[in-house]
Amino acid sequence: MRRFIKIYMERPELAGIAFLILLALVFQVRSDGVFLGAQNLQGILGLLPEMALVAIGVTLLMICGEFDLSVGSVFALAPMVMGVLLADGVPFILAFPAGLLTALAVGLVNGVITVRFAIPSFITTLGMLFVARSLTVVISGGFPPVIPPDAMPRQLFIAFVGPGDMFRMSFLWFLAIAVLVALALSRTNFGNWVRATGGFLPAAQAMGIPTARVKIVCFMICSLLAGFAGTIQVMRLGAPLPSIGEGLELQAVAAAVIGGTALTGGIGTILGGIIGAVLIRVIDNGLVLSRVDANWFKLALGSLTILAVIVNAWLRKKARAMKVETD
Amino acid sequence: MRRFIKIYMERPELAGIAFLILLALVFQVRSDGVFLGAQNLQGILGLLPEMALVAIGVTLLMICGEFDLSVGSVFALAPMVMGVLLADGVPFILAFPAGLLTALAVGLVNGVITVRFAIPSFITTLGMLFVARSLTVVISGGFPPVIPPDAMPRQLFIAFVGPGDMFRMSFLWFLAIAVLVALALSRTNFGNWVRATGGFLPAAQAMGIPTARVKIVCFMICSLLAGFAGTIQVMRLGAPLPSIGEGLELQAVAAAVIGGTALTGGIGTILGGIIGAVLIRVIDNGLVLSRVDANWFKLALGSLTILAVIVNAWLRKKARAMKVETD
Amino acid sequence: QDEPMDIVFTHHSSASNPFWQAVKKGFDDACEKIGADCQMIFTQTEGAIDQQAANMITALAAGPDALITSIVDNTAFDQVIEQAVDQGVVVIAANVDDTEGAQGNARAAFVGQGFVPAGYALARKMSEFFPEEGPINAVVGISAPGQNWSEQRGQGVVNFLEEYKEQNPDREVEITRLDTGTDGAVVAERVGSYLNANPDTTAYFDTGLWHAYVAQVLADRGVEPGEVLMGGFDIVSEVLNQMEAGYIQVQVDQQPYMQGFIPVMQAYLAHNFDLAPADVDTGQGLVLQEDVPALKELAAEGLR
Amino acid sequence: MMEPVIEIRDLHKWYSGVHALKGVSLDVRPNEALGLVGDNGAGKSTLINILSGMQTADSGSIRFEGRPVHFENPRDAMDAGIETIYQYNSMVPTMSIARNMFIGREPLSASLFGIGVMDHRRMAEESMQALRDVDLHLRSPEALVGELSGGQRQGVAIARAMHFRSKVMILDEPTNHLAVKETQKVIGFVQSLKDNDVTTIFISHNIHHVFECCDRIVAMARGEIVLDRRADEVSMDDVLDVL
Amino acid sequence: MMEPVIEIRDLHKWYSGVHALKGVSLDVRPNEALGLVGDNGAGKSTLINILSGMQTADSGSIRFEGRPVHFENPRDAMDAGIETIYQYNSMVPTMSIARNMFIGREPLSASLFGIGVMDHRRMAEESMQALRDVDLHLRSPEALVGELSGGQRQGVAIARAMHFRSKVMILDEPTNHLAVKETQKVIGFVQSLKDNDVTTIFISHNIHHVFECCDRIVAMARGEIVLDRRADEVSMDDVLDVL
Ligand SMILES: Nc1ncnc2c1ncn2[C@@H]1O[C@H](COP(=O)(O)OP(=O)(O)OP(=O)(O)O)[C@@H](O)[C@H]1O
Ligand SMILES: Nc1ncnc2c1ncn2[C@@H]1O[C@H](COP(=O)(O)OP(=O)(O)OP(=O)(O)O)[C@@H](O)[C@H]1O
Ligand SMILES: [Mg+2]
Ligand SMILES: [Mg+2]
Repeated sequence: MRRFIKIYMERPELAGIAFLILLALVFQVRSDGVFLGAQNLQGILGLLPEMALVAIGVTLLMICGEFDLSVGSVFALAPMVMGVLLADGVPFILAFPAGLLTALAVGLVNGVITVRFAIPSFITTLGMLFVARSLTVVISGGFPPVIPPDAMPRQLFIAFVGPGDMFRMSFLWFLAIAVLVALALSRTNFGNWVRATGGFLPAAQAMGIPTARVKIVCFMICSLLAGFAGTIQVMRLGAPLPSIGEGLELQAVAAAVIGGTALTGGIGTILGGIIGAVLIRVIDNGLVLSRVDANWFKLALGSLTILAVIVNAWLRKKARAMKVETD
Repeated sequence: MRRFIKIYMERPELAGIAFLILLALVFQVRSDGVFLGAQNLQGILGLLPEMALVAIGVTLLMICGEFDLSVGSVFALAPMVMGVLLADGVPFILAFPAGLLTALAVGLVNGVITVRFAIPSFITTLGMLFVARSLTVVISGGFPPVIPPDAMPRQLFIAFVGPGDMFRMSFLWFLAIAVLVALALSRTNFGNWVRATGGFLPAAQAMGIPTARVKIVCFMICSLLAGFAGTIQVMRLGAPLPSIGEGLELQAVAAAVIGGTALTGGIGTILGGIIGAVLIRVIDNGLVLSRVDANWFKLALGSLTILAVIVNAWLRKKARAMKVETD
Repeated sequence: QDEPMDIVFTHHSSASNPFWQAVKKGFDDACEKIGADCQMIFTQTEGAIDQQAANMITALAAGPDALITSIVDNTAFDQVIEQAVDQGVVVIAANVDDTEGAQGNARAAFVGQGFVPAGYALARKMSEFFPEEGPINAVVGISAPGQNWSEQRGQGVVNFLEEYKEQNPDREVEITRLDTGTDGAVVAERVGSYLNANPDTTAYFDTGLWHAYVAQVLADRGVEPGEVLMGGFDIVSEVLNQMEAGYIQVQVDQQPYMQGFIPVMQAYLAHNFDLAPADVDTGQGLVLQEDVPALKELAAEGLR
Repeated sequence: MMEPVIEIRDLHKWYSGVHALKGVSLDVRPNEALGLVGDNGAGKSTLINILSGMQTADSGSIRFEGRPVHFENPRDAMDAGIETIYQYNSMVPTMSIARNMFIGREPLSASLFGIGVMDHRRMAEESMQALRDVDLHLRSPEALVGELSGGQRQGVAIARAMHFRSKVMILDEPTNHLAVKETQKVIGFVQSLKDNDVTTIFISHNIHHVFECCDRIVAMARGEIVLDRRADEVSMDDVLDVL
Repeated sequence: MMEPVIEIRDLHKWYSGVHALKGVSLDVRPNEALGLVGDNGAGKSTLINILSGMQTADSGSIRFEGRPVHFENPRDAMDAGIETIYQYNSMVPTMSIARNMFIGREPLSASLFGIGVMDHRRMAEESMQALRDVDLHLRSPEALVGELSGGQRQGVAIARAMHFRSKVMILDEPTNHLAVKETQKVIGFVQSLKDNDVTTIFISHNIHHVFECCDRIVAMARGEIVLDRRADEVSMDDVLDVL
């Protein structure tokens, strides 16, 4: 039993779940029982996939040892490309992939510049944050394009499904992608390479891993997921605003770190990133329900974020100090 | 001669100067000679200290191996504390230090939480970004306090001085601080400890350096400089706005990285951080003068930032490949 | 005069804000009409007054003929504008003015409508939709706490509600301020959850246009239009759609196109014929459901 | 005498400001065990890093099995048949033993274009077996390499090289950090390579070890080769003298 | 017999899931050179890391010069008079040789509360001198440690320890990566320590080296001490047998 607890708590993503449950209880009380009500959960779950998809990509990339600050802009750019095409009468079947291809292209550029010139991805993607946002504004002319009502098969992405209409379709997409990426990271040789590349680049190279290609692919996956997430959001909101996703980059990194991903690479899990994203959304939601005044809102948000990581670190430390032979 | 070029170009901060000169020439042509005109230089130099001071602090902290995302918020918080006190009739001699002490306190909290709980400073300071901003809004009630006209000795900080009124007093403050911090980093044993702590923490600990204290001090210096920079800006603008400094954190990190500071710590110079800050200001200023269309503005900004780092990296690589025995 | 006029417009918003894109359109169109060399300078982050001030300083170095700017703070721009006026630049305030008007600032004239009055007008109009009796629970969504545009609009709304409370002592009026953010999805989620937890809410005021996305959440949940009154600022297609659907009752429209267009004309007259620029109120601009059809086309073209 | 497997001609390498290899030429013949010795900083690691694709030479040429080769990265060298244990940096500390053993050469249970599902079980079993072969008994294949003792870590690197033995094996100070028994295993391993048609380059500062398992001794000093003799034609003292 | 300098009693250390020290007790007497040997993973580094304050024990006690001590960090141990060369992680690769030599103990030309201006010239000169003392001739005190060869790096660590010799010296496999001459210097250094009233703990896998310079041999296996004898009472084979 102790052994079980130890193993369990040593995994940062699972320690995160403990904090999540604690938080849910507090919010449940503070919101007079609304927090865990069906409608509120439905609300949380409806929005979650968009942020969590971005967090998955960023987590993967961070495990690979790189950063992506441009996800927020790609989140806006990909659906904008789609939206502008749709508004021009291009059918969805072409416009949708065009948006995603744009996202892929951004990832490719990020990756190639970073790897080819050996510069920090922090700068490459910070630059790309501006460039992609600018492109979004340019192609839209500054105004959200008016998409014909039935141009998008919105049902495929945002319809409610499941018992009590608990989930949106987007949640299923998210689940499928999460499982896929998580498996790719933990079970395939590609995942092994990602971890090695981020864990210790010289060793990964010495062992013959094509680290440049691994990094570029991770950049592309990260961008693609951000673009896809943005597209889902636009389907849900109905119009591609040029301003969506601003500030998302820091949130996504925060989600990854809360979930135990190391900023230096090599360490982390997809599940952790997702739990981080859930925590961020839950904190946000719970604070609104707790009627925190506007001026104090960010204070509560900031403190709880820090607290989440402190509790995580503390649980893990306690677990490690348990004197049980595990292997 | 070749040896000289080689040594010169291998230093990333000096490679930055080369790019700066190139850029100045381009902007000079594109702006029909306005760029290097006295009035524009005055403008650049008048604004530079504020951002450069923040960059100095962030560079120091990054060399020490930690991050500070809360500088933008502290930039607003410190002068707001001062402003609110001044508006309440507290004399400047008390209000001014109160603001700076607040900044120091934020740095202390950042440092202690990061070190004590061994969590990534990315999270601590991201949380603090929200907390400090929230506090700024809370103490101001959301609106800039009205400071009595002569409550601040503005002349001490922002008066124009020098030949042709080229500089503001703030520039002298900045120079003095820059020299001080640069010397502290390169010539004192404290600087040695900072570099060791950021360069390789286990070794620094093994050699008996009080790494926790070194880190906390760096956090405090970083916050203090951000608070001081914000105070200068508020003196210049005349009112402590609760919203100033938003987005400054990424700019400051970008300045440090452009100037050759490694995101992983241990490597970098104060001069580099300053040159990075100058580059960012010059790019911004030059693009405005070049009348880049608003919608394309960020694209140009992003690309030039990336380009700056690419050129830097390239020059350094070329320099390293030069076959001259240097030592 | 042969030389084309050189006009610069600086303000406190970023390029991804559709409202300001509409201002830009008006600005660019006007410039084309008078054949002027024009530049609008956005900030990189929304509401960055410090960046705006920096941009003004830079722009002035190039010696423009006219400077159009929003004056979102009473003191921050005083010096720069005075310097500009000294340089002989025609300075016109657009969109927002010093709250002390001409006394507070050296600008020649103001085209637009203040934040506080706009908020006040919104709430006053909305009060006409309030239920006859029972308590009033109003929620004010501060999109960006600490940022002038948002705080002042919110303040205007709160000011009216406080007055309303005094005038109706028999009714319970409760005002809640929420930090709602400036991302449509987040606003929708936050306010949506709040309304869900507090179904007795009477009205939701947004200091931007993000209540349109809240409306969508309500529609999703099967909440009837009008159960929660909603109002906010600026016209975009999405807002018009939701007004048509009945979820949004009142919207403030400052006629952004006009705010971009008129100052150029005034600057032109001032520069070429020394005609003094005059204040122009771009309208109380309160849009109700019945105005929507007329507006839809204009909105799509970026004119309203 | 047989054609050399590796022919190195006039190799030069500059690090920024340091001339680390000053025209090194060397032939390595098939199946021989070549002991490379030399002072600290003589350029031994630099030389073999170039051979194994970790670094590129500034000038000079390498022929492998008679064909001129240009190894751009370690993968190229591995594909050609050169397996290397580096002096440093040969493990990813944040990964488990089993994963480290197989990085880049994971056994796949299903794959498409080279990407596929790893056979975890096989990785665990084979890695423990490989470790037992060097007399190391580690607690679990899932232990992180970063949490091993110095010798255990080195042992994993050795075990990997032994597991994936190739045409040419380069061992850069493989016995550092190793305890007595493990060291003997390594020396025995190098001796056994000859019988298995494997060419070996063995770098060590322990002259006894070199003489125990090598046929030929090459000594370097300050970026140049200063001695190249058959082991049975030279005494330990001769070698120590030139160093 | 004199009072022990260091008395270790029943030391236990757990890493997460590994019982690395299982009740170690050991007395180290003044001026003796104690050779600590043992299999890979026996717990040698763990033991001396606790002695030097890098890690803390889970239970057990340490007395230093008769007083109970609790070293929370390496600084405490250094202040008490224990100087250590660690098996790993003893250098900051991004800093110059001169700076590395003096980290934490910079010679200051002016100071206030312990913070002051470093005497760069003295650091450069003394560090080069210290390196020459271990027979290493490096190009410049400004070269980065990360750009040195493996042996050069180890040499810098040795030079530092020799320069700052203290009451107790702990050397964890100091001769790894070192060439022949440098190794001899280190052994000579350990021998000379006795005459200078310095107590030494010397860890090595090279039994010859241990016997060459130590008075007493302690062998560890699986977290316990399995042999503790005076060097002149035991033969190499006896030691090899218990390993
Ligand atoms: N990355 C580097 N940058 C600069 N100089 C380097 C670098 N790597 C090695 N050197 C220098 O090149 C020379 C040869 O180094 P190398 O590592 O090849 O020596 P070695 O013979 O392997 O020594 P050792 O026995 O100590 O491992 C040394 O003077 C060393 O300082
Ligand atoms: N950080 C750590 N986390 C978990 N286990 C560890 C850690 N460090 C060491 N160990 C384990 O503790 C045991 C003792 O390790 P230690 O480093 O003390 O061995 P050692 O005697 O110095 O071996 P070597 O001769 O190989 O250096 C080993 O089994 C090792 O795997
Ligand atoms: Mg070597
Ligand atoms: Mg050890």
